[in-house]
Amino acid sequence: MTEKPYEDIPGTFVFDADRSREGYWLNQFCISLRLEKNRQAFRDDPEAHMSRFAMSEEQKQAVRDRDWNRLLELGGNIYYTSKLAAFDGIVFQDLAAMMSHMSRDDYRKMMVDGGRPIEGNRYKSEWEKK
Amino acid sequence: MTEKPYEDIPGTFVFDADRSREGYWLNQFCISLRLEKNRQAFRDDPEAHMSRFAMSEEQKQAVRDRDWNRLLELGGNIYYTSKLAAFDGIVFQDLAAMMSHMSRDDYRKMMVDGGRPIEGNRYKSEWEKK
Amino acid sequence: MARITAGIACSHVPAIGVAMDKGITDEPYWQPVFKGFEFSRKWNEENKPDVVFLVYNDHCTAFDSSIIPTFAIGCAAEFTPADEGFGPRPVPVVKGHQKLASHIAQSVILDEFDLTIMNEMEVDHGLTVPLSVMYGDRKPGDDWGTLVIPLAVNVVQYPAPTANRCYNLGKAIRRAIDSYPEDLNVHIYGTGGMSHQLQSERAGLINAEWDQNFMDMLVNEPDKARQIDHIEFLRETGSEGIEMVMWLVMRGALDEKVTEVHRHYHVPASNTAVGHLILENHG
Amino acid sequence: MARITAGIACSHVPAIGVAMDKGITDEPYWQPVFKGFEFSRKWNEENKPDVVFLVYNDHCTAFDSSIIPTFAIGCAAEFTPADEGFGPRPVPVVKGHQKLASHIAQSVILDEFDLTIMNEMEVDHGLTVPLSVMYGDRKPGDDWGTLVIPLAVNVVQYPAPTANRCYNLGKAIRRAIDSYPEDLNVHIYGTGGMSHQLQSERAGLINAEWDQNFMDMLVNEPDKARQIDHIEFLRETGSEGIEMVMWLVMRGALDEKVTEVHRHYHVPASNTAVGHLILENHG
Ligand SMILES: [Fe+3]
Ligand SMILES: [Fe+3]
Repeated sequence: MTEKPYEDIPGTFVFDADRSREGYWLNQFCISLRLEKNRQAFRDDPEAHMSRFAMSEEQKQAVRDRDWNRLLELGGNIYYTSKLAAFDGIVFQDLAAMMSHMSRDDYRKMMVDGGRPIEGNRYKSEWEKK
Repeated sequence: MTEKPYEDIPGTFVFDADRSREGYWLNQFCISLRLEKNRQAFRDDPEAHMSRFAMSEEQKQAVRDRDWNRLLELGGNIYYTSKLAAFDGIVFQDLAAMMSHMSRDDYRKMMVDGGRPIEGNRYKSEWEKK
Repeated sequence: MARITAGIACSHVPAIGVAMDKGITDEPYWQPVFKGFEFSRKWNEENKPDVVFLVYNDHCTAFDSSIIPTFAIGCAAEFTPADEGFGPRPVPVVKGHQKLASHIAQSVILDEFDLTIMNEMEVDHGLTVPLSVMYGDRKPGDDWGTLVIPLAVNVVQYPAPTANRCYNLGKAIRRAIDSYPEDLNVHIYGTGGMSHQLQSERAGLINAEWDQNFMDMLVNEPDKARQIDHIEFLRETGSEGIEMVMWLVMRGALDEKVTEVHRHYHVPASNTAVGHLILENHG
Repeated sequence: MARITAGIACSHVPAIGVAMDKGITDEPYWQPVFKGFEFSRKWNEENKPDVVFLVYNDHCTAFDSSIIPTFAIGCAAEFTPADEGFGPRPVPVVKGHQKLASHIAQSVILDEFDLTIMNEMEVDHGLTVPLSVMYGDRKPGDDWGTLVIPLAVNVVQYPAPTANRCYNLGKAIRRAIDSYPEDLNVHIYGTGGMSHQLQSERAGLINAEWDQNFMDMLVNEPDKARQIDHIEFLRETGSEGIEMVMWLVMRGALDEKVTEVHRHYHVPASNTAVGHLILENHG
């Protein structure tokens, strides 16, 4: 209902109220993994632990698939979904590589060389031209 | 450390940060009685339930004594302490009567007649003259 | 476009809820209190809002001492009536308007009000009693007949937000609602008050003259009303009279000039002076 | 009287904490990051504050989705480092200054900032990494060497408070600290940033030129810096670059003119551009 001036930024989900509402239980599931007792429960029986949170079937499937971008698309926020990644032993930089479809080494090299440049990455229109 | 312009109001504890800090565990104890399982625990073993909260011995004694004004003096807030009164089956109006040292009927009559008047009740100095 | 058509001020004395829940509103003690609500219920039926934006305070129910937000807006799908120590009130679950609530939250934060967003929250008598006043008897399975966006204001731990801040928040809420594209009739409630002190040796304080002046000022000279400072509320209207800052949020959200279509004032309900206003926007 | 003598800006990249906790700060990857902190630790030793007012954000650790305060001030006696998913950081418990924290909370609320008061709160890397940067290695049984008042800012769910609002909050914090009667040397930290995006296909975005301009502007033209809007932060500095609004709180609490005694900028630490400033008040 509200104008979203940030919708034209490429490769970016701005976590606003609409996303927050959609992702509510997905994010609450992810943050549950902050505590060891919940990590143990998820290790022991992933489906049982997931079922404690009112996630949609799509969200559950994205968790099963560890489809990191899909999780964001379905309302997940990176600070929550990264707790699922931490559960899997994935460090943040490798998670970032996966989300941007790069190999671990290529991503790491890109960062050491100064990061992903801003030129060409400000507007969706710039990506569509590629 | 902060000026308190409200300290000259008679018969009144303004629940500020200093009181809140002092009364923290007392108030947390009182609010625990909001839930039936805690009310049952307090019914079953008052001392054991109280010991779950880091109250001072003075605060615990004021709870045991149901010394309603003392509870406020020790950092309790009326919305918390009234939950202890509710536990005892005391309605709010009767609690107010007790705190202002009036019989139930006298207090009730005072209210029906228009309440405690503001005249003579604005400043501590007015009470000291009495 | 969404628009605010009216503002309602209303004390939220728990005993009013208890009297309704026990069905004793015809007793001589309660009859004059409820007599003054008869017009309101009829008026409310004739001016049905789609959404009520309800400004109230939590009385150490949903919030314990661990966290004290100055302004907390409820963005959840629903809000369950809380157990305040003697079982929850037998009234319906309160349904929210999530999209409008989020829109208001976003707009008001960008307008530089520092809200806390609540995505789960129980609600106490501060919210349910004014609904009972306006909507009459409703049982747990019923519908309240309106969606509700709760705004909980800290008035328990000193300092509450100033009257001026509350008034300006009302203005920001108005701008937010005015910019919402869906056609919605919105009422805004300011609850709590009027003069009362629930604690210690000055318990039972009532200042009827002050209360009536405040209502006059709120209706006709809100720029004066918003300058009342905390010490005046505390001294003149009792330690719990500070709840009246919440009436300023309601008033700020209305037009500069409003029509007072109803006023009701009665002492006492339990320990409290009951005050009630219905103000219509001209817009 | 209490006085703010310096402001420190500092990224709070979790990997910086991990590098210290694992003792790998001499590795070629980390050496240039930590090289830039050598001056800071020496300076900090020579300018020891009694209290650090630390502006940071919680990364979905102490606050889950159920409650999202815009500004939450920590008034507890102590704050425990949180388990963020792989066990808590092996660093000391953070001790608060309850009286000063409450004084600031009261003053700032009466100044019409709508704080949430936290009387219990765990703290994550957003708070502990800047302390590690300035105080060096400390083990769980140690003392941090300072008392800390945490201020958690929502930068996770859009909208964060505006840069302008943050700057003005800094001014209000300054007024509050200036009016505290005890002699205390206070440092204020603005943490987070600089450019970084942790999510989705644009992850790894860095905008070094923007970052350097921002530091110049923050130091010398804060009235310009506080006009930067959310869309510029999001577009130019990545979705997580919005954390830089917290640097504005720090800057608002300082004098109009400050001396930049140290600047450090390095890319990368993990996914992030590391930025760091030490600014001294002339007062
Ligand atoms: Fe109330
Ligand atoms: Fe951060």
